[in-house]
Amino acid sequence: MVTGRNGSGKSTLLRVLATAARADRGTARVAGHDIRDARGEVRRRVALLGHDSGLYDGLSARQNLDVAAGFLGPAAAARVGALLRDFGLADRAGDPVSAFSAGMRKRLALARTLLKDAEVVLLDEPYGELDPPGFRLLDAALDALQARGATVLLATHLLEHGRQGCDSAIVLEEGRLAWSGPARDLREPGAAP
Amino acid sequence: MTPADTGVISGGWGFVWAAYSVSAVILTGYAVSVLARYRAQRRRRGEVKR
Amino acid sequence: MKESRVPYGLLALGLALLVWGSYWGLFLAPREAYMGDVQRIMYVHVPTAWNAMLALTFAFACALLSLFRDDPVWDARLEGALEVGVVLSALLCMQGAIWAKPTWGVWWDWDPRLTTTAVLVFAFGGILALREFVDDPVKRATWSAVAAIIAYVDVPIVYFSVKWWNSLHQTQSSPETVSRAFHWPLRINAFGMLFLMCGLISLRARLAFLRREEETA
Amino acid sequence: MSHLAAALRKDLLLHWRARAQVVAVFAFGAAALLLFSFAVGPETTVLREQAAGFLWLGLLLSSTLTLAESFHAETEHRALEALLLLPASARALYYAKALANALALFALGAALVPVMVVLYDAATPRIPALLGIILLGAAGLSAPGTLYAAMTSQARARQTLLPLLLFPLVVPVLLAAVKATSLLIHGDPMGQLRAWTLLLVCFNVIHWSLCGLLFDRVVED
Repeated sequence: MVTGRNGSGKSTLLRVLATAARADRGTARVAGHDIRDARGEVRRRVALLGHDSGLYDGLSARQNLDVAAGFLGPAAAARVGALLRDFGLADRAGDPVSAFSAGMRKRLALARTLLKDAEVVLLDEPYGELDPPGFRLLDAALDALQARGATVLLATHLLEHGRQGCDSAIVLEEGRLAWSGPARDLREPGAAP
Repeated sequence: MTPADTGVISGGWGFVWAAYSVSAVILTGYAVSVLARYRAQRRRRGEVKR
Repeated sequence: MKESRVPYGLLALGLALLVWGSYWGLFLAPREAYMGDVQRIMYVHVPTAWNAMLALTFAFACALLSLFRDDPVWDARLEGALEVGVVLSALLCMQGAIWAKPTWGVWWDWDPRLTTTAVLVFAFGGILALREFVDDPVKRATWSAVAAIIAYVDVPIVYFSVKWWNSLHQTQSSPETVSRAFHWPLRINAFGMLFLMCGLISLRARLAFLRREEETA
Repeated sequence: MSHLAAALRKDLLLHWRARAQVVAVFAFGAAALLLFSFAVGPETTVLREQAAGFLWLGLLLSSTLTLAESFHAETEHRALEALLLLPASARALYYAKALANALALFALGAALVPVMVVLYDAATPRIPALLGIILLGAAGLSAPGTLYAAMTSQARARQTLLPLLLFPLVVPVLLAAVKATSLLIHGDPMGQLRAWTLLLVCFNVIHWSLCGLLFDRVVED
């Protein structure tokens, strides 16, 4: 889990790890591959849910997932229907995303992120804009990921969600690592370490 | 190259001076602008470093 | 850091040669039999044409190196070469117009070479505008390099399409055909402008480099 | 290759879902043709003489709307980046988008022909040749246009930047297409159509390969 105040660099860290942004200096290895030299390999193994939904407003929910599945292959295409149902979008599958509420968009973005059987799943503020039923859907999805043995990196302010589900945690301040250790010992960022 | 129809061109000096003065103005003007911007930038950098 | 004085020397040498060459071309060189004094514009027009093309070719080289060498100094030199190239090309168009008025009676005679230069002024000037409106230094470097490569590759096609388009302009009014007796002022000015250009490009590149340093500091 | 098919399906789907905008762009083009005639005056002989030029100017001006819109959808919510992270090949995404834009511009050009015929009384019996020229011209605008749309969609002042970068570059397309179209309308005594068509083909070959090579540098950081 990654936490820290706004602007502490959580999103940037996730984007760099997912090769969506270029690191000026230094490097990192994700799922056994270097983010600079083996970008394609990293991208095959990593899924990112960023601040931006990555969706096409002009297309419908099902079409958005079908487009992504087109690049991922038949295995992913087969899961489109199931994901739409799991995230409660089945009845709105044909409507354009532009007509969706923020919560519905976040659910669809989550479904799109999980479309790929990624070894590493990077989630940036997944709980934002979700309603309580959405929380339960997300927790169920996180349990399923852990059951499958995937590594999940969660960037969030909601510490209680992190404490239960995550093993280790780090705190960022102004882009620097301020604290790291087991998630259980995590206190409010403002509290004395 | 000689365009036969125009014959010897009279009053050419006006255009010659025009061409040379335009060239002089633009070349020196641009050179001065580059030098000025460069010196301004170095002074800013100078201040930043000190 | 002790900044080398070479570019300033180049500027001075360039200007000196230009003054000398222009003086020679204006007052000492013989009058051209048919064109009369108007032909003296060649001593400044032809060197500008050569150097404008040289500057844009250097910009193309910088663009390639900036893309494949990933060293920010090439991006700075690209900016320098682009700006100098656009200034010289614009100057060339003005000189061409001043030369065309007495010769053809119109300011713009759609000569393929000059019309292509006019298109280049906008093509490469557009890249300078692109650099103004992109804030991320890395994106600015990559995109303007890509745009410079595409614009440069496009030059021959623009030239031929204008040449065919304007095929009625049979008498090739190429300003370059200058008989031997007039070569000296031309060569002096050509080298003069070359040194001036090199000095300007390197100074303008340093300016671009310092600005980028300040941005990414 | 399968990425190209998937990307093409996506782009055609996007154009299909945004067909209201396509009609709006056509209206803009038709209005441009009308305005040109107001600028020139009601003499049909003059209008007929310049008909090819007006058609292509109308298409060129409205092409920036189509091109800019085609990338607004991609960068609005970083949808293009999401595809690149799947991973999807940037080259496939480019060629699909450029092809879809070329088809959209071709449809736009073809739709403007009847407007030209009515307004300027400029018709041609050689419809297949005319459509061929329009397709070559549309492709010539789309190849660099798509790449510059990708760039300018993420820059400030994008409305002015795209035409500023694109128009000087596509001067050969404009010259060749106008000359070829005009030859079709007014007759081609000296058989120059082949030469101008060749120039269009040459422009397309150069830019479709060059822009394809450079596109991934534009979208990847």
